[in-house]
Amino acid sequence: MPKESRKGFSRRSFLQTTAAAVGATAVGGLMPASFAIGGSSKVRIGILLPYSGTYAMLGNSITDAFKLRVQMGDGTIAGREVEYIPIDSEMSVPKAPQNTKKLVDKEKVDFLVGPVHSGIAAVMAKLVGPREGPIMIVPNAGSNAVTGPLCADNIFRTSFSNWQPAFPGGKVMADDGHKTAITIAWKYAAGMQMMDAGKSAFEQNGGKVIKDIQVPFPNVEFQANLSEIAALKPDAVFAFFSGGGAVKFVKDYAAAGLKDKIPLYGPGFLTEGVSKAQGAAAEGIRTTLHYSGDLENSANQAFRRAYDKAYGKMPNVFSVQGYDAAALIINAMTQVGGDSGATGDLINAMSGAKFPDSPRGAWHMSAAHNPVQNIYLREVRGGKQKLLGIAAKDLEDPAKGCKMA
Amino acid sequence: MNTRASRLIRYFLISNLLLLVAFPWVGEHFYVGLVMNMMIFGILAMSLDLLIGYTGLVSLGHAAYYGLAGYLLAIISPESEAVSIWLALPFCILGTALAALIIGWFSVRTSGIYFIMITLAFAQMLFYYFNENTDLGGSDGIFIFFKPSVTLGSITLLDLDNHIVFYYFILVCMLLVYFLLRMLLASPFGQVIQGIRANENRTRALGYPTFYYKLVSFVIAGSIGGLAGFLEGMHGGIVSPGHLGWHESGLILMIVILGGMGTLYGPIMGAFAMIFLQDWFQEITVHWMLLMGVFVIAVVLFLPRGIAGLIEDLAAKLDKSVTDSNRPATQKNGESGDG
Amino acid sequence: MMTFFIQLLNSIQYGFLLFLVASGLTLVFGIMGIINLAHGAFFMFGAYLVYWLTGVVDNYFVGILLGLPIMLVMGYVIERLAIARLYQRDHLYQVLLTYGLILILNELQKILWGSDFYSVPVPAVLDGSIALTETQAYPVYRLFISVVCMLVAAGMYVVIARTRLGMIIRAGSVNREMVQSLGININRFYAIVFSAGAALAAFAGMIGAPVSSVYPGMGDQILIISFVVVVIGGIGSVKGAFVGAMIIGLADTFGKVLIPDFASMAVYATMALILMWRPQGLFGRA
Amino acid sequence: MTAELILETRDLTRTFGALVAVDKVSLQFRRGQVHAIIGPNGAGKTTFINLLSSDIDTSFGSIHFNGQDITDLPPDKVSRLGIGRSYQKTNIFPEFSCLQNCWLGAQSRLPTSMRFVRPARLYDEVREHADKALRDCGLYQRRNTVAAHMSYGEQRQLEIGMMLATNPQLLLLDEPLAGMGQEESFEIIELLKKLAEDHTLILIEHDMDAVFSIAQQLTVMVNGQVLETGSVEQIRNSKAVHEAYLGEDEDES
Repeated sequence: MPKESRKGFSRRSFLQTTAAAVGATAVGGLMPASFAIGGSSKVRIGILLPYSGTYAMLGNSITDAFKLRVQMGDGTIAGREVEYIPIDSEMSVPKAPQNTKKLVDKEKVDFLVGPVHSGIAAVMAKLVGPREGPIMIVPNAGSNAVTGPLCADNIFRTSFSNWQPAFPGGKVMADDGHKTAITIAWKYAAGMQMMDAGKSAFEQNGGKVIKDIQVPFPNVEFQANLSEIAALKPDAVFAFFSGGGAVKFVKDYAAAGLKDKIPLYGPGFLTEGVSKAQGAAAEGIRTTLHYSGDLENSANQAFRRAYDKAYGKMPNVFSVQGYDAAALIINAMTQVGGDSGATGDLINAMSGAKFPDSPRGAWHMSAAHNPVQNIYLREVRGGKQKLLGIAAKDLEDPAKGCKMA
Repeated sequence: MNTRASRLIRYFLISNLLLLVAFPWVGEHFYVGLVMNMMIFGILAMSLDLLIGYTGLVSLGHAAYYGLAGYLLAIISPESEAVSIWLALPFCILGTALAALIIGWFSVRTSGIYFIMITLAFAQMLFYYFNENTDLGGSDGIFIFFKPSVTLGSITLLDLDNHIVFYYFILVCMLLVYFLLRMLLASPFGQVIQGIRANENRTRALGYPTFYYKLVSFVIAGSIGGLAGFLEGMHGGIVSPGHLGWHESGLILMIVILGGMGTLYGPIMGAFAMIFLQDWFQEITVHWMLLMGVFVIAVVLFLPRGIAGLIEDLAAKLDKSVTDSNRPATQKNGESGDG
Repeated sequence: MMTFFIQLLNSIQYGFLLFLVASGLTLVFGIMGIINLAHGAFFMFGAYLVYWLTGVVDNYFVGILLGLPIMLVMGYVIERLAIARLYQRDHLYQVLLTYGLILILNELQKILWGSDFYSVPVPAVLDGSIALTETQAYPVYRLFISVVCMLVAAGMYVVIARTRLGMIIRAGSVNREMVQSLGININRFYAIVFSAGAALAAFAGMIGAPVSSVYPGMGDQILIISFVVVVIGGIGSVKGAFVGAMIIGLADTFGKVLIPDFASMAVYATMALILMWRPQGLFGRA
Repeated sequence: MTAELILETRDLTRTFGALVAVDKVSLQFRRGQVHAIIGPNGAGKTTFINLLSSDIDTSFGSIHFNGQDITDLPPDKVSRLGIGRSYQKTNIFPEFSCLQNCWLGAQSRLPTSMRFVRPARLYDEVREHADKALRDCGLYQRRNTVAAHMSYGEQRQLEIGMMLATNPQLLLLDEPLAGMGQEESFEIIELLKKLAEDHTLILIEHDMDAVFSIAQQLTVMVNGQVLETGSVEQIRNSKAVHEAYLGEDEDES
């Protein structure tokens, strides 16, 4: 558990035991204790994801794949029709309480899917967690805290914890024979958690991180940092950026002539969904992630075909996370016969959920409600992710601070 | 504007207030919460109106005080229990007042767009300070788990965890701020800052050290912004760097212009309109920003004095038509404005 | 020593790019008195246009040549339809209007090009690099950007200092009535200036696209930093924008290297210090 | 010549870049007199007044008011010492009523206006001063009219009214007749004569008839320097002044 969120979230345990009552009082008698039951009404899926701004691609990928998973079944969730209520999160923490309350209190959704931003995840978890609310499925935000100190009965994640894709990356880097490395990431929660994980794995395996560069978020002017890297000449560089920042970093890295001299590693987001935009600059970058496009299992092949057919492009890891969010819900709802009001049974069904045939391969839910999943080693070749092997099999997040784990 | 038209506006405002008072008993739970947001932004917008509409200082860093107060509340709130409001409120407001004093000391020397930019610069520095301060939650922000308690001795005066009590608490704060600002504007101090807005050089030549008057106005506006941030910290339960970002500062500025600057009640209405439309447009279409953009441009082009200007025009028209039909002679102009 | 030299090169190169974006902003403000928040959105539109057009015609430079007229027309139309109605009004309404424009342009971008990240390949002729040290090379394209920016700076200098248009520009930023008394149609003149400003912003987006990438929201960040540049230099002063851009280039680069913990504040602290010392910016009129 | 000194400048100088707008001006102004400053355009008269009121900073030299060095005081302090001024270019609060305009002037004589609670309109002493100023400048009937809606001449009157409201000992008047018609000018001249009864006036004016009818002392400035200073009679008879200025002026106007 990195130190940055300790103060913010450590009060959580107290909250769970004592303040549940407070939360319940706060909403008074205005909230119905249970939700619409029955085969006739629609299942209401509230989605809080970014649809505007830099991260809109993530929101769209997740939402598209979620809907696709429902369609790949019979278009229903356990026989009930589905109604989607999406809200643009705008990646704004200040708006998060209101947006969450809208989905929970006004729209009375059965399931709450979101978000991308870990700060928003914390808000949602806080509002949803302590009470008999809808079940929350996190299809991206990797903050360790969500399934760490903030973990709760009704919060599940179908994506990853920041620790998961980063930790094996550090080991891979050491296994490739590198002795010294520089870590570089944006100075925000996800970046710092991933760098911590990668660094600790690298150093556990005999490497040494000689410098830890933190770039102000969301600054994309990397030249100064690249010159530092060039001057320090580490054996390897471990980087986390995503989206536009990932494109720019990888291209700048190559343009500065560093690519062929100092190999680049990182959590898979460095090249995921953006390798086309990165072009030749991404060739040869090794990353670790819980998905690879060329996984040969039949579920993945079917998913990719269907996604291409529906949206005219190939899915990425975010899509897979959205796909599995839907799968988690469908699976549990089927087990309880479509009764979305049976929260306790739904939670039981989700807690023990096993997915032998996800596009990402087999995974199951940990006690802290985070996927236990393979982390794959991939390399960009010919503009595509090439699967090199499994970097860590059935990797489980340590879930530090979670009472359920 | 004549007194009858301004009386009409007063009736209109009072009837709106009555609606606000009644709302928690009829409104949906979610919308009651949304109205709380609107009122908090109303307070924030009024405080900025003191600067823009009355002192002539356009700040693009006003969210700094809003966010800062939230952080102060998070800092002073103990780990596992509610902090007393008698401690928390003065702490937050004095803290933001101090910040406004320091920032204002350097900022109010400049004017025009330079003032806009230097306030932005200070707010951005605060933004990055909190964004990178991992002890305070970094980019994710930090929770405020418990609303401060309002107790006297061992007696609980107000249970702010009660949705409805908290609603009225915010409403009373908003009204207090409104009347406090009205009082300020009517006082000798208020006369001077309005003079500064109209013609700063002349005001100085008349014998006022305008720097100090602007500074005091800046500090008062910052403190009231801090009150809004304090309330939002209680309401939202979280404060994040996003609360002090330039997007938030820009939003407040838009609210003030949209509502009609230099009217105090206009910015409140601007806050209600802006937040309501954001909520509503999102329900209509995924391309809600397009609607918002068109709306904003339409306001600029067709409502030059904002919502308050529209209300004033309507009141004047209504007054005229009533007068024309009921009385042969139009009423004589009395003293202008609504004290 | 070599590292210092390279960082200096980085600063200057970044400064050039900032100047290119900021020059249009300062021109529009200095001449028309318009605070154009949509400048960043124009920058983004330029990047998307060159991405799209390069895809269509398969040539980056032709893409730029085709894109610029589109931006000129867009700027002209926006000025005629909306901005032109606001000259008599307070600056704040221009701020609000251009804020509305940002929302619309962002949404248009989403509708036209979606929310994916794109990139524009560096044109083959410029796709190489020069070795500076054994590990670091400097991409030719970045040097090309610097050269282009220098040409633009020089071109603007010549236009402003030596031509009749420049004379009008200089006169107009001091005294509007004077321009009118010279028998110039001020409305048409403003429309031209505004569309030129839009095209300059877009040009910066186009030139920068191959080294950055093209993504939603890319205009927001550049907007704030350009305003910082313009204000440091003194609003309306092209020379000031140039100096301001260099200062910010230096502050940003060396801030990251020397004080990494406060790097993000370095730029704003620099601006605050300069404004405390000279409230009207380095080359601004008091 | 025996009246006591109210204001004195010593080598007062102001430069704008290479231009010396006011060049080593040393003048003495005596209490109770009307002292007019004349000279061609660009002679530095307005700059001189701006220096006296501290609207601009002095480059060199000093200003003494009632024996006190006021050279480096800010304009608000200068005003509070009892020096009031009006501007050549109308400088009022256009969106305020006449009363509000004068009110701000009168209120500035409170020990401080950092008073936040009691409504300003309840300050009777301020109201009295403002009303008196309105009466003196002849705008009492127009007290509730918004300044921007008045005629140019009335705005010039208001300009003087605002100055009077600050209850000054010394009035600095920068072309009070600028741009006025004959009738309006006449009214202002009458007003100035009345003011001269119990104030000291320093007056810049181009209208020579007006100047000769009001002033006792005259200073002629040319190119930022004092060409000649003395009583009206002395100046009338000065050959240098005739050559350098008065003769030209007659040609011009």
